[in-house]
Amino acid sequence: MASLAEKRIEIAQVEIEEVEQVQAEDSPQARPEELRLLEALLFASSEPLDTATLAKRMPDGVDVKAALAQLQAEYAPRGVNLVRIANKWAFRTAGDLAWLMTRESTETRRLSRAAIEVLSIIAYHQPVTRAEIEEIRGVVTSKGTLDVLLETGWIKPRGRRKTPGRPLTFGTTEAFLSQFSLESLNDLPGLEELKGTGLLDTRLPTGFTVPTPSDDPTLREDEEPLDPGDLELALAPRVEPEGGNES
Amino acid sequence: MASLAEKRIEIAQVEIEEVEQVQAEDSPQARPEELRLLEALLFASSEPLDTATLAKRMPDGVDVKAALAQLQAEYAPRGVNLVRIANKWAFRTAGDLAWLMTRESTETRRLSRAAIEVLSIIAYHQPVTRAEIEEIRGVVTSKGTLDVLLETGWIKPRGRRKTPGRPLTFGTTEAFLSQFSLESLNDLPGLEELKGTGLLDTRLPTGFTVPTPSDDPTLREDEEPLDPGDLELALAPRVEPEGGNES
Amino acid sequence: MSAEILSFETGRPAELAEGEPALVVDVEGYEGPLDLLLALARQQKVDLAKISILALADQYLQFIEAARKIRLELAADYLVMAAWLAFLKSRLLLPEPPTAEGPSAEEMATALANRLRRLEAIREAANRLMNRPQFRRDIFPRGNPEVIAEIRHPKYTATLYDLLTAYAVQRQQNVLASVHLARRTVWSLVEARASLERIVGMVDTEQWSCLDDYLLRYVVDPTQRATVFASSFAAALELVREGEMELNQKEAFAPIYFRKRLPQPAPDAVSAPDVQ
Repeated sequence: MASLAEKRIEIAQVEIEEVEQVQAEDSPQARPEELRLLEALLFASSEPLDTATLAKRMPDGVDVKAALAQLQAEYAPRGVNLVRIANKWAFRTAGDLAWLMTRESTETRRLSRAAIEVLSIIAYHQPVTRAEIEEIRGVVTSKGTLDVLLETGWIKPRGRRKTPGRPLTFGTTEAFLSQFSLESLNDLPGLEELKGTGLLDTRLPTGFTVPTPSDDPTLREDEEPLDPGDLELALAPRVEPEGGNES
Repeated sequence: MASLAEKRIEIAQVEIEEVEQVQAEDSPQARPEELRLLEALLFASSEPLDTATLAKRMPDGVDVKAALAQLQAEYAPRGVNLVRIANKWAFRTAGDLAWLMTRESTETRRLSRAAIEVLSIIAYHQPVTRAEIEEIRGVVTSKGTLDVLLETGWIKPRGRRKTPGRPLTFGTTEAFLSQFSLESLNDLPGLEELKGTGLLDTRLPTGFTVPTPSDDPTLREDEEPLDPGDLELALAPRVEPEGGNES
Repeated sequence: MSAEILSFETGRPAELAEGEPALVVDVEGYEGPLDLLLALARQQKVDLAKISILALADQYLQFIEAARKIRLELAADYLVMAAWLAFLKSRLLLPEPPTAEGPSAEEMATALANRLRRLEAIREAANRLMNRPQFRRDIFPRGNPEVIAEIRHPKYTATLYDLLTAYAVQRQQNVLASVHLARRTVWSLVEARASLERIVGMVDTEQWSCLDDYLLRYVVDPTQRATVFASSFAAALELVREGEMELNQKEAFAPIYFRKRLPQPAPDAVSAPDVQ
């Protein structure tokens, strides 16, 4: 053991400039060597170690349990704690530092074609129900598409239509306006403007209209307020099975 | 921060019976929080982290370097030390506890004597060409020896010497420093003596200048960059046939 | 890494050692001639800087001589070194020529001594390097690293242009949806007549042929059958009227037979063969 201690001092001198550390080690109030051993073993182990395994590696006569308790107490206020997991021991970062151990990142994603189509219908036709959206698009809207749109925060359920089944009505949010740099929904181009920009064919049949969109939160005559819990509902999976012609 | 402290106390109470620790924490001489944060980050990582990375995760206004120095001093007498490797920081088990850790050890590669010599020549003489290595050893270096060393990741081709034939120059990597617990090449053992004797320079007469090995990736005056594909080349079989007196 | 085995692949000549008491010829451990020289130099037990190169050269040559005596295959390196040392030895023993070109014998000897010192120094350094605590051999990283978890927040993008295009396309799609009648492919009379003329030209003049058979052979697409039959029939009537061909049908809905009208007007219509 003497030679080991010597070696340790050597290394300590090489690696650390703080000479007082070496002195501290030799001082009477030095930590028991077994704490160093336990520390090293637990740190390097890829899995929690039980007391028996640890004891096998300790010099004879070491009270492993007492040493572990002391180590645990020592590390309790630190950023790393010694924790017991199913009667085994392991170092873990302190629970309150979970925030430190996570990194948040944003990733930019393009909306799918289906999502942008649904969004545009909601924007122009709001308040609009899912069935109405499907009527316009001619295809079933997948739950995922609405979920993504709800996740963007650009649309929200705003009420329920006073029709059988009381379907949810959807509308756009302020975040929608901000995303598309619109001062208000009135800034969405109307029929003539859409024709002017060439987006709509000029040979459209008479009677073809583009609604004047409004995100006035006041419920319409045929709408009634959301029920409590409707927001979660809007994100819940749809009950009916969805066919292959989703989009 | 109050809630964090509370939470921490909660955890401490759940996990540790020693209540005095919690008190110690609330005592005026409590450790600065940044030590806990650094501890947690460094402890959790098996890879060395550089100061910049650590600083990014710290609250504003924290002197990361000072905190690291304090942490290093704190851990110096422990079984786990905070070491600096190529300007990065990592917790490692204490070097003197190697005897304890042997069972943790996965089969370490045993390098041949030739490989060890070649590695040392590269470490102390870098950037160095194969011909220069052979000049020192007085024997042809087998391709296998270099391959083994390249495979360890401890050496790498770093450029080409601006001499006829444009031979590759070799140098050591960060993994080399990490492997031998060197903070930088200046910590190479015996470097000062070697410099003193003037034996480090292969190209100049003894005592002329005293070059210093450098793993600074900046190419020297007599080096030029690697060609694309040189890395594969370094590992490709040597073209000329090699005799029996390889080593 | 057995490549270090220099040239004594025949094995250690241990059994020969008895005959060579002064020198144990065991080259297996040497890393080339310089290494051998260094080992010999160490036997002089003096500072390499003060070593007698002359004595060293003698020892080396002696070694090589011994090795050759027992007919060990020495690698070329060793022989080259031996030749060089023999040359150096003679230079050292002879007085320096007055106008010597190149390095003097003394300089050559010093250079050799320096090479040996350098090799010894790097060996010592290697030794110290390898004795340092090594990663994953003596010191260990965190065995169970905790990764910094990444929480990804998707941020969706779309432009107003995307939005308006999507809207316009959909509205238009549904409003402008008009009935598209599948265009029927019709066999025109002209086409039918041209084909019939070709068919009539092909068949034997005397022979009645079944019109249906020919048409079915030419018209592969069953959807075109009706139009082909109708047009062909009309064209056939036309050809009959013009006296180009004759038609024959036993009864309503029976197969129609045709043949080329002979140039001379036939007084009696030849009765149709009783086919099948």
